[in-house]
Amino acid sequence: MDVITVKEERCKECGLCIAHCPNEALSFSDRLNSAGYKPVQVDDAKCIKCGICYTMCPDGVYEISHNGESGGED
Amino acid sequence: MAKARKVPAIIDNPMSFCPGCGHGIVIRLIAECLEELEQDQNLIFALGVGCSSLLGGGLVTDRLHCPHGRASAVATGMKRVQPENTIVAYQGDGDAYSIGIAETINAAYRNENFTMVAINNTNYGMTGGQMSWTTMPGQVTTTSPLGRDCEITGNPLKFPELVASQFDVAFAARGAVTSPKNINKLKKYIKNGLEAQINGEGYSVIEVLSPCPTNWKLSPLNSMKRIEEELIPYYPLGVFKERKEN
Amino acid sequence: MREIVYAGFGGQGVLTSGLVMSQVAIFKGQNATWIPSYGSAMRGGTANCTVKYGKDTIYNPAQEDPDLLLAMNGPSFEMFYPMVKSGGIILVNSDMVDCDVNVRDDVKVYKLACSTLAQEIKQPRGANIIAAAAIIKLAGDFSMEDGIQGMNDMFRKKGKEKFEAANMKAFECGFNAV
Amino acid sequence: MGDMIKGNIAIAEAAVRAGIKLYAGYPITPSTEIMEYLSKRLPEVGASFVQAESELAGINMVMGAAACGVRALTASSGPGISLKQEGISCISDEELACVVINVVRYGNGLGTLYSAQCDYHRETRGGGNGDYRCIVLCPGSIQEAVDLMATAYELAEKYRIVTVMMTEGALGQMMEPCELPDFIEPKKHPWGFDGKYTYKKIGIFDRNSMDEAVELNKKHEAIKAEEQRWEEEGLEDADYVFVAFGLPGRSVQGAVKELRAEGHKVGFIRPITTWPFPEKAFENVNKDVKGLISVEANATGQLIDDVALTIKKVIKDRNVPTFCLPCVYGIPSMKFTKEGLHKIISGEIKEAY
Repeated sequence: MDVITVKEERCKECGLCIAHCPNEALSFSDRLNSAGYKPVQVDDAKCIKCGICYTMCPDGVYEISHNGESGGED
Repeated sequence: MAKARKVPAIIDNPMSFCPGCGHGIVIRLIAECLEELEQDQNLIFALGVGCSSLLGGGLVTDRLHCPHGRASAVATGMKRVQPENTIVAYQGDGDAYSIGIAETINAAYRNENFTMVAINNTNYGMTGGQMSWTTMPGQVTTTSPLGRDCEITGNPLKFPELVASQFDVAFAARGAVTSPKNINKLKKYIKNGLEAQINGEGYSVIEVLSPCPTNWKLSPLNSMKRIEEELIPYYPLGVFKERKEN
Repeated sequence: MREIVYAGFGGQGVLTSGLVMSQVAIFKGQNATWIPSYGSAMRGGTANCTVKYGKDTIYNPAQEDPDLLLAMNGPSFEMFYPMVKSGGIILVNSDMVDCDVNVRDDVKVYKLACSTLAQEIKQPRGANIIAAAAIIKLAGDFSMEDGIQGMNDMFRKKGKEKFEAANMKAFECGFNAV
Repeated sequence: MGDMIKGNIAIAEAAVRAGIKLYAGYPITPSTEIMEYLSKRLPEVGASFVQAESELAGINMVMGAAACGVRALTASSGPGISLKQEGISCISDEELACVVINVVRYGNGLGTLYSAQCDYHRETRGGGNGDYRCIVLCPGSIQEAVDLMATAYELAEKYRIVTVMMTEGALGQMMEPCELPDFIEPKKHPWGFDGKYTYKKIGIFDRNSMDEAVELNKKHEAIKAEEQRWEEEGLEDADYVFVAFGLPGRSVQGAVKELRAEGHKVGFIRPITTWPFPEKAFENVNKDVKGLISVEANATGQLIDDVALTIKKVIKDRNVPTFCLPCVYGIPSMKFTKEGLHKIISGEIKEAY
C-alpha cells in the first residue's frame, strides 16, 4: 500500500502543490507550523499518490513510499 | 503503482529559501540525478554567492562557498586536481553572468570538464532584487526603477545559446521549474550534463528559469505564470548543444 | 671579487657573453652571480648584465663598482664608461662604437672589431663569444683552456653541443686578439 | 655547488619537487618565467597547469585545488597580486593551505618592471579584506628561495594558512649556482574534499565568527612563537643595527662586514620571515644600541615601521631612534648602506621614529 507523508515543518505555504494536484487532494490546514506557515494537508480519500506534489515542492515536504519501504517522518 | 519519491539524503534538510523559490526544486533534481548516477558520495559543489549560497547550510556534501562570481574558476581547480570527483558549480544569474562572466565564459571556452547549473531568476535575489544581465526589458528592479532600459543596459544575456554557438562544449540546455512536465524535462537536462562530465565529454551548462516571488512581488503561482508567459518566449527552453554520443 | 658589466643592444648576445664568464668561474669552483636588465629593456632597447665572481661570498649581485666593461655599441659605452672603477678596463666593439673612447685617463680602453673578426672566421654569430673570450683574457683570472672548458660545459648543459666547434673557434679568436 | 640557474626557474622547479599538483596563473613581468617553465614541467610529472584568464581566476583555481587538500601554486607581481587579494582573503578565511609567490616589482598602480620591495606592507598585513595574516618568506638568494619552497608548503599546511613567498624582480631574473632539493610526494590532507563529505569544516556555513576570532588569534600567536626566522650578526655590541631582507638584506650583510673591518660596531638582522616579524632577534640587540636602520627598496619606508615597533617593545626604558634608508628600487649597493651610516652618524639623516 502506498503512503504519502507530509513534513509539515518544512512547508512554507507556497501553494505550488495545491495548484498542480490533479485530484484536488491538497489544501492548507488551519494549523500553524513553527515557522508560522499553514502547512498543507492531504485528503487521503482523494490522493492517488501520483507524486506531482513531490515534484513541484521546493522544500522537500512530501514523500511517497510503498508499504513502508521508505518513509517515516523526521 | 505509483513511484516511490523521497528527497535524496544529501539535501534532506530544511532549506531557507523563500516560499515558492525555485532553488529547492532544482537542487532536489540535481541530487536525484546524482543519486541515480551513483555520484552522491563522489561530489563537490562550488557554490556561488547569492541565494545559491543558501544551499550550503542544508547540503550534506563537500561544498565550498566561492568568492562572488568565481565558482567556475574554483570548480576548474577542483576538477583539475581531482578529476575522479563530480564537480558542480551552482550559481545564480548575477553571480555567474555579471560579476563572474569572465570565469564562467572562460570555463566554457576551455571546455572544462564540470557541470554548471545557473539559476536564472532575472535579478539579484539575495541583495534585494537588483537588475542583473538577465533582467527582462522593462522589468522593474531596485536598480531599474523605471523598468530595464536595454538601450543603456544591453539586452538580456542568453548564456547557453552563447556557449553552444561559440564554443566546443559538451552540453548546453535551458529548463524551467514551472510545471511537472517542465521539471521532468529539466531533470533530463541535468542528468545529461552530469553524464557528459562523468564520461569526460567536457563542459556542460544547464540554465534554469526559476521564480523569485519575493523580489518579483508576485505570488508563487503568478511567478510561475510570469515565467511561462514572459520569460520563456525570450529564453526558449530546450537543448542548444546536444551531446555527441546521443 | 671581480665585477664586469656587459652591455649592448638587444640581440648582440651580451647576456650570453656574461653568462659564459659566470659559468667559467663556477666551473673553476668559484662563486658567481649574473644579473640582467630585463623586461621592456630586453625588447629592442639596450641590454646589459652584471657578472660578479670570486672565491668569497657575493653579497650584492647588482652593479656596484665594475672592474671591467664590455661595450658592444655606442650608447652602452656612453652609459657605462663613467661607472668603471679607476684602474679598470673597458673593451669596446670598435665595429659599433665610433665615438671618442679616450674619455678617461684612469682606465685602459681596448678596441676589438668583434663583428669583423666574426666575419673573418666565418662565424657571423660569434661576435659575443669573441668578446666574452677577450674579456676573460683581460680579466686575467682564467686560462684559455679553463675558459673553453667552462663554456663548453655551459652549452652542453643547454643541449647546444652542436655549436661547440664554432664556439671554440670564436673563443680562441677573441682570447688571442687582445 | 650546483649549476647557474635563473631565480624564477629554480623556484618553479623547487615547487615541482615540493609536489605541487596545480599551477594556475596569469603572465606578468617579472614573474612570468615561473608559469612558462611550469607549463612544460607540470604535465611531465602528472600535475595540472592552467593558464587562467585572469589573476582572479588563477587564485580561485588555486582555491579549488587547495580545498581538495593538495599543493597548489600561483605566482604574480605587483598589480597581479592586488587582483588576487580577493582569493587570498577567502583562502585564508576557509583555512586552506597554498603558496603564492610575489616577484615584487616597483610602483603603484601598474607600476614599473624594476625590482623592489614596495609590497612589504600589503604582504605582511594580510592584503585583502578582513583580519588575517599570511606567513611571508623573504629569501635572500636563489638557494634560500629553493630551500624555503617545501617549508612554505609545510607551514601553510601546518597552520592552514596562505604562505607568501615574497621575492624580488632581481631575484627572479638573476642567476647563481643552486642545488635543487629532492622530490617530495606530499600526502593529501585529510581535510581535503574527497566527494564523501568526510571533512565538514570547509565552507562558510553555520559558522561562529566570535569563536573563530579566538581561534584565529591563537593560531597567529602560535605562528609568532614558533616560526620566526632570521639571520643576524654582530648584535651584542652593535652601536647601530641594520635591518633589511631579501636581496637588500644580503647586500647589507656585505656592507656590515666591510664596516666592521673599518672599525664600526655595526650588526644586522635579516628577516627571513617578515610575518611573523623576527621580534626574537631584537632581544639580542645591544641594550645600549644607538639606533636601528632599515634598508629597503621602496620610496616611503615600510619595514621601518616594524623595526620601530619591535625595538619599542624590546627596549622599553628609552626611545631608541630608528632610521630609514629607502632605495626606491633595485638593490641598494653596499656603498649606499655605508654612506647611509655615515650620514646617520653625522646627523644628516634624521630618525624616522
